[in-house]
Amino acid sequence: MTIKNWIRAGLPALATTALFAAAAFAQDNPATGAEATAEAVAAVATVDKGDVTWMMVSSILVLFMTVPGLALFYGGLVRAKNMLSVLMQVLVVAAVMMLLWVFYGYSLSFTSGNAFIGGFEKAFLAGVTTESLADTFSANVKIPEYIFIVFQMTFSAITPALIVGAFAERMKFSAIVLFSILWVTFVYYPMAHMVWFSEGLLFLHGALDFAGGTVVHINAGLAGLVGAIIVGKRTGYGKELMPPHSLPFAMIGASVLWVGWFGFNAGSNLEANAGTTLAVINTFVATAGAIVGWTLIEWLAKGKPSMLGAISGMVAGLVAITPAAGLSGPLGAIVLGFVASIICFFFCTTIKNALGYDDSLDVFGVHGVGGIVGAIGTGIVVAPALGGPGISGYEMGAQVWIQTQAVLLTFVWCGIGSAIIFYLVNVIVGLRPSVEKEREGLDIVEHGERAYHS
Amino acid sequence: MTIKNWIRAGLPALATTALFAAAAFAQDNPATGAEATAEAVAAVATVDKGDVTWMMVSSILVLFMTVPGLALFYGGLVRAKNMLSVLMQVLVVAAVMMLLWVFYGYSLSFTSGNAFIGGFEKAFLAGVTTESLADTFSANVKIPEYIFIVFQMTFSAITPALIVGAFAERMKFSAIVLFSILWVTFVYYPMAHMVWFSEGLLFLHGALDFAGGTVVHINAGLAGLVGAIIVGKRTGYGKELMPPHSLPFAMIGASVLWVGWFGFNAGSNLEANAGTTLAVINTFVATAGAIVGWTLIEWLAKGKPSMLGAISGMVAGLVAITPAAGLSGPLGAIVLGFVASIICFFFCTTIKNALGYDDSLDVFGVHGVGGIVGAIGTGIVVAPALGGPGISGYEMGAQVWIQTQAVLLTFVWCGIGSAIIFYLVNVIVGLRPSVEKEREGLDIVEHGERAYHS
Amino acid sequence: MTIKNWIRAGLPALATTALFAAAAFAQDNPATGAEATAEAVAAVATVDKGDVTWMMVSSILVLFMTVPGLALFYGGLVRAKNMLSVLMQVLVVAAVMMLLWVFYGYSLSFTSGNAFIGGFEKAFLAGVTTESLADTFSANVKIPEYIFIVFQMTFSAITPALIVGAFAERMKFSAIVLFSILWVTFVYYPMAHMVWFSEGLLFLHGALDFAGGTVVHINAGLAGLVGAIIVGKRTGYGKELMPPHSLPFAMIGASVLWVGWFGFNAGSNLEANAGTTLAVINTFVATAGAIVGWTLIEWLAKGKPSMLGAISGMVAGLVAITPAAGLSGPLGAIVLGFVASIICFFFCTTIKNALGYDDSLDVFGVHGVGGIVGAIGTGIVVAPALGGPGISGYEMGAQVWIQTQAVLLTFVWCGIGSAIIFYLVNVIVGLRPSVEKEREGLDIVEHGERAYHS
Amino acid sequence: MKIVMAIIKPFKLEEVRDALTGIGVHGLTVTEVKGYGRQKGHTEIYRGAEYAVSFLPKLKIEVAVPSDQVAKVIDAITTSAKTGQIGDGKIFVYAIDQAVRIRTGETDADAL
Amino acid sequence: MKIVMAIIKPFKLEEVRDALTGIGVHGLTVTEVKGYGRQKGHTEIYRGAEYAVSFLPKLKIEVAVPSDQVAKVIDAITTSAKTGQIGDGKIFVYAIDQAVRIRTGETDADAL
Amino acid sequence: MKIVMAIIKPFKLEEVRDALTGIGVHGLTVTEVKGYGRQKGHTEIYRGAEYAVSFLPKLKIEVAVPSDQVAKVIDAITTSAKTGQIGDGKIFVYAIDQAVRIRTGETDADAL
Ligand SMILES: Nc1ncnc2c1ncn2[C@@H]1O[C@H](COP(=O)(O)OP(=O)(O)O)[C@@H](O)[C@H]1O
Ligand SMILES: Nc1ncnc2c1ncn2[C@@H]1O[C@H](COP(=O)(O)OP(=O)(O)O)[C@@H](O)[C@H]1O
Ligand SMILES: Nc1ncnc2c1ncn2[C@@H]1O[C@H](COP(=O)(O)OP(=O)(O)O)[C@@H](O)[C@H]1O
Repeated sequence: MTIKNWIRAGLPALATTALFAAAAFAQDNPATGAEATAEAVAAVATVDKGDVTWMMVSSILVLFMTVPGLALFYGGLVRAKNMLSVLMQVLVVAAVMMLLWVFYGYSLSFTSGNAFIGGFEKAFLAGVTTESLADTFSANVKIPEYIFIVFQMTFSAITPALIVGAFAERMKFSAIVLFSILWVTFVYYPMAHMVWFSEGLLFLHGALDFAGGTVVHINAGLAGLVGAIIVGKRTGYGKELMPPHSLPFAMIGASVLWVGWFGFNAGSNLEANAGTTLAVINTFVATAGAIVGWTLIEWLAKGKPSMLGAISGMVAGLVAITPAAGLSGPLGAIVLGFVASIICFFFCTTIKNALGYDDSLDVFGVHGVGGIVGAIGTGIVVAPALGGPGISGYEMGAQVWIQTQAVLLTFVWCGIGSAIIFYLVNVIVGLRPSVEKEREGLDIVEHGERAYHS
Repeated sequence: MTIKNWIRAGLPALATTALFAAAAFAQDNPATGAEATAEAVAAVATVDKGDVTWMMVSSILVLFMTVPGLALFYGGLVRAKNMLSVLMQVLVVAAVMMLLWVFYGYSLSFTSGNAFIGGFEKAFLAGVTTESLADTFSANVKIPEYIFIVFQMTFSAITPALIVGAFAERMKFSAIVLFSILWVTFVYYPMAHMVWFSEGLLFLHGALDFAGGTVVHINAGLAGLVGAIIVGKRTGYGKELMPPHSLPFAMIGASVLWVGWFGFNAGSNLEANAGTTLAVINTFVATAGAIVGWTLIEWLAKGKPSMLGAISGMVAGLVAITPAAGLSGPLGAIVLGFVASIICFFFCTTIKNALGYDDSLDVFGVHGVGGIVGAIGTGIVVAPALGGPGISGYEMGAQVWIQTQAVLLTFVWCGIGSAIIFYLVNVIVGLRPSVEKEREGLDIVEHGERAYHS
Repeated sequence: MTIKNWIRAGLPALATTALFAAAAFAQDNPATGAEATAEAVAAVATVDKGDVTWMMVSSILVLFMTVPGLALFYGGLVRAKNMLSVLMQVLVVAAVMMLLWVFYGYSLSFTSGNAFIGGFEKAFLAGVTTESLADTFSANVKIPEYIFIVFQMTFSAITPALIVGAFAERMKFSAIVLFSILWVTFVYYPMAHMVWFSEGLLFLHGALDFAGGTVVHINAGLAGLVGAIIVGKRTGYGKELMPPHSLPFAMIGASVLWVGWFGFNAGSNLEANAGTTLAVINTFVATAGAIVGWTLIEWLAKGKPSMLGAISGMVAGLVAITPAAGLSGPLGAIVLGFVASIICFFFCTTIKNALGYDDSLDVFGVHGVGGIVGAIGTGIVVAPALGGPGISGYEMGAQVWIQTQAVLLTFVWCGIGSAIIFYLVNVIVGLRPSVEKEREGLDIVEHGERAYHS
Repeated sequence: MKIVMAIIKPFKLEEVRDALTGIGVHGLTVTEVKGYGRQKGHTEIYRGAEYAVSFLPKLKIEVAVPSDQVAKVIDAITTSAKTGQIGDGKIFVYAIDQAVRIRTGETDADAL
Repeated sequence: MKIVMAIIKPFKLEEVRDALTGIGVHGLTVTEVKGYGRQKGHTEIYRGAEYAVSFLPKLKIEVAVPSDQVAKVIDAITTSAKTGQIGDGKIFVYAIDQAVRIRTGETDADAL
Repeated sequence: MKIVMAIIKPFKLEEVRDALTGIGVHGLTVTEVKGYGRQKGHTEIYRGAEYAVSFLPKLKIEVAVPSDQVAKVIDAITTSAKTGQIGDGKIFVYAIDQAVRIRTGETDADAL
């Protein structure tokens, strides 16, 4: 199976094939093969410890992206009085998502059901043991199902956590937790099922998405936008100063995002081969291109290149390369990162102000917009003529249109779903604290503590 | 060899079998087998580079837990004037422990001696070369002895560093360094030998401890409690406010602890197989359960869920799952984390105040109590009936009693040993600075510097 | 091939041998070998996924060293008003270097040319695909060329970033970016080519340098010194207080440097074998020895051991062990770290003050001096008589002289090159902002933002 | 000359500054302070330890003005800093003997 | 009316506040300051650079009270803030012309 | 007795302190403040949001001295704090009724 076609064959196929008491191993893997009953297996499925190690490392890296990475990136950008609320939201949302994943999320996402959602056969991980294996994109190369579950779990944990940045500093903690539970259930799991599972609606449509640009970033970005609009602007927005309280924390967070994103992007290859190293180099250089892109355009347009700009570009580049990580050559990746960064710059500094909504931390401006640029750009940079690895039967116009359709479907599903859920949550627990409380800061009001004491 | 019985066969067996100029390698490992003299080896011992990579990663992760992880988690919780003293204590204690490990710690822990302590034959790593191998839990799967030494070194480095949180803000640096040297020598090395070495007292008794709940967490928690009581309360304790000076630092630290703990727990499997991935998923979900547990109980009991609570739960969950990491199913892990978190909550918020001692950073309340819950709980969640992997000849009541005995022995050995050492150190260098100096803060008084300048 | 001689055979040889459409794989690596045309290859070259994973992890670790590691280590040591400028310099310089590496850096460093510099045949990574392989130090063990490119890219990214600490708080951003571009092109790539490429001037001379002590640390340290002298002292230097604004950030940064340095040092072995684990243990214990060294000497000489001292020692030890990482026994490593730390202590606290230049963050005092001690010390600790692994035909006096010559050549090339470039940059964009602007702080003046708001 | 010193809620700073420039006062000095008064504080809990925090963040503004402008300044501040809720703060006025501009050595009204 | 301004050691704040509420004073404003005086500072060393730090952290407390309570307030502060060691701080008293409560516009004694 | 209160540029603190000790004044209290005046601020940009920041970091120095030393103190401060550029700051002088040293209970000139 060549890199040219394994993406279409795809990720969703793999988790469905957990083999129990299966798999004969090559002699060099005596440990994992210890209990294999050789006669039960026709094809020679192997588990390579290099792959297992890589997938464990990748899963840990995505956790690292979430806490402390994302939490700090967001937390550094809010005012000091709301610092802990952001850290808390990211942390608790991620933790709750992990539990739901074990309870029913994995099953709904990665088992057979209909074209929109899976079933409950693996709810509470029923039937999964250390003997269970999951497919990779290479024939006969398997990984333990537990690590596939974990890796996908980290994706479902970070996605709702990404959303909270859009309405940071003004939503009740209870509302955020409730929203996340409903949203992951009714928006994320179906999207994951549709895009990544072999029987899902979008899977067969042929959209390219190496590491989750659609399911994770566009999805989160749009949900954030919807939330920011429904919950309304922060009190004092546009009149009072609301500068980031600690850009160094934001910088640490962004850097950790970069570091962790290798697990996200290169881990999505599910094994440690040369294709994985392509995803690695792209995740380096697209990001470098994006950092340089935002820095240059801000220098030109505003007169001074800011550190916040450089790290905003960094994240925009990471978002943009996500769907293309293993589907672009390094030069294509640099261009993709550079262009996405500049588009996000204009969106965050001009278009957003013109539209007048208050997306506190530019979740839509960076993850949504960057995700769209990446999703559509993937259809371009994959072209062998542009140094991309190509896919079988590639035709640029057609592919770009498929990519665009995937974006549009995400918009419809996520947009409508998110709006309904926000209204529901508003009815049940209420979205906002009182103005007085918002002024005092969510840290004290919602969590009874303050971030800093001297 | 099945997962059902390899724990009993156990970890301690492995380091004893360092083979010099040994081990024929499978053809796929030409590099490491370069000098193997095939005729010298009967059994076919293999070194898999996936395992080597995993053990290197795991060792690095445990270092990461220590610095900056633990240092920040503790440092964020003290007052600004003592911040550097805590960072310094954790860092220097860990460094000194690494040297002692090379000098005589490894030898005392992992060579033959009597039931309580090893000998000096590998002092200064005598005889260890790049050809030396160490056993894993799988027959004929080996790893280079250097990486086994390093991995165990990181455990012996973090354990004394854990203790310093109990008497933070009030002990002299010289006292802490001296205490650590004596404690690791007379309490930790013997405990490690007794529990992990094949000839150790506790080893044959059959206590389950996947990754060091007893040797590391109960041991450290109890030593901290003894120290906190002997050194006395902080000046002003109960009268002056002593809030954490930077909860964001504490949150970074706790998150890094979580990230690093995968090295601790899953690295303890010594290879990268499916059993390792079970330890990984448990280290995810037990922690998630514990975060949710503390958050919920605090919300109910105090009216507001705090970020400090969530990260306290995080650490409590990590501690609790440590002995059970590869010995529980994911659901059992969630329950164990959840329950441990709630018990630690009550201990830290109610029982501790009732008892009236000043354990500055709740080392006993989290590591000690969480460790005990985990140690005993391991005897329960391992039950196949509860989704655990089981062990051969398992009977719940008997196993829980064995687990309890291991806890009790730790209490006796560590409690008495620590008390004697604290008294000794008090005589030699004195434990506390003057009240005036304590008021000024240890940073200036002990280290001649301040953490923050504007 | 034994560990005794592979260093001389060396690192530079490997990247030159990228094989296209090459390499038959052992049956256990079906994925990477998917398209191999077996008949094209005589020798059996293997790619082990454990190696691939290790090299990916190592590359990620070196990125982690750079951001947030180095950025924070430096940023914490400047005044708050210059915090962001330092973070920005490290980040943007690293990003630009990554792009240049893809554009022409890799080609200039690792393709044939003359004894001083390579050619342009792999400019823009021409011809590199997922099929391309690179050599390791073991015969027939290969890794994907992409990951070799990435790993070397991270080295070329961090080296210029190291330099900026020497003239922190007083150089224009534009000057730093321009300097870095010229410096990496005319100083770094030639040095890398001379030292690491098989046709390079220094390569055949037989100097030992396991992980880049010369090319990275002495090179950066000296360039920093030259810059600090040419740009002149900070306004107010010696009269106003300029204490570190956040030692906790410096401590996080230093700790992350340590963690990441395992990628740097042990990754330099290019595979995951027992020799790699030797580099790992040395990177642990040399650093521990250096932490203890600085702590003790400062305690003796100044009366109090400081946290800044301990982390300074940490970095000094890491620098010193870099050239010797796989070329020393653990005891030799401890001594090397300890001695380097003490020499750096005297340099930074006494000699530097006597010489009177303003190297803001002691880039020369730690990286330069530590690098020299390490480079020369490598010639000593490698001795089998001292527990080192030895090299073929070793004679201590001769080897020390070879090591010294390598240092001297670096001094000449880098010293002259750096000075010319600084003068050039001064002419083109000017090195310093006005005194007024320097007083206001580079964050506002150069980047239009402030690090902290309450 | 007098100094008008006002303790206000932090988020009112911009409005107060605007009100003052509106009446021609173009200089002032601001200090972050903590205030204790009738406005009730809040409780913070750190694991087992509960703290009743009665000091709240406030800003202190000091404006030096010629005596004849004091009434106008007080008026501008009360109007712009008022929310009507407890804790809006206080204004205190005291006399100064001299004022000097360091840069020029100008004194008294010229120095403001 | 007077303002009693006191420079005290930071850890004495709670005791002083209690002493003041004990005598019926229920409002005050606190500022973090650095003090220079007879109390000797300390030396900080950052690698090669030694700094003799002579400014020590102190708190400034300002209490506006009717003139007849000044003596009582001074007494409460001196008693509660004293440790007997150098650096305990100072009390300064000065007169204010007016006091206004922003919320209500009440003035003078009513404003306190 | 008087209090001389000066607003100065932060980097001038050491020089001012030296000048004051030079004339025998050995006690003072320093506060970090933000100043608004003729000295123009700067613009900060955080992604889409631009802030014109008009408050600049300054230090406030308070020195209590016997009335007859006021002129000397003003002189020492103006000389040492002057850079000649806008924003050098101001000096204000006001009278205090009493001074007390907390440690000893000494009052007035003895308390300084
Ligand atoms: N007697 C006082 N002296 C000095 N400052 C005071 C005094 N009383 C109140 N303050 C300050 O004024 C602030 C507001 O006072 P408070 O009594 O809470 O509300 P209000 O201003 O509505 O009366 C306090 O936080 C404190 O900073
Ligand atoms: N002349 C002064 N003017 C203003 N503040 C002063 C003066 N002298 C002392 N202080 C303040 O009082 C504090 C304590 O003074 P110090 O001389 O150290 O001890 P003591 O209060 O015991 O005399 C100083 O840190 C400073 O903040
Ligand atoms: N009327 C005033 N009342 C109180 N403080 C003032 C006043 N005018 C200026 N200041 C303070 O003095 C500082 C310097 O004033 P500014 O007008 O900028 O320059 P200059 O001192 O050269 O006249 C200001 O930043 C502010 O802190």
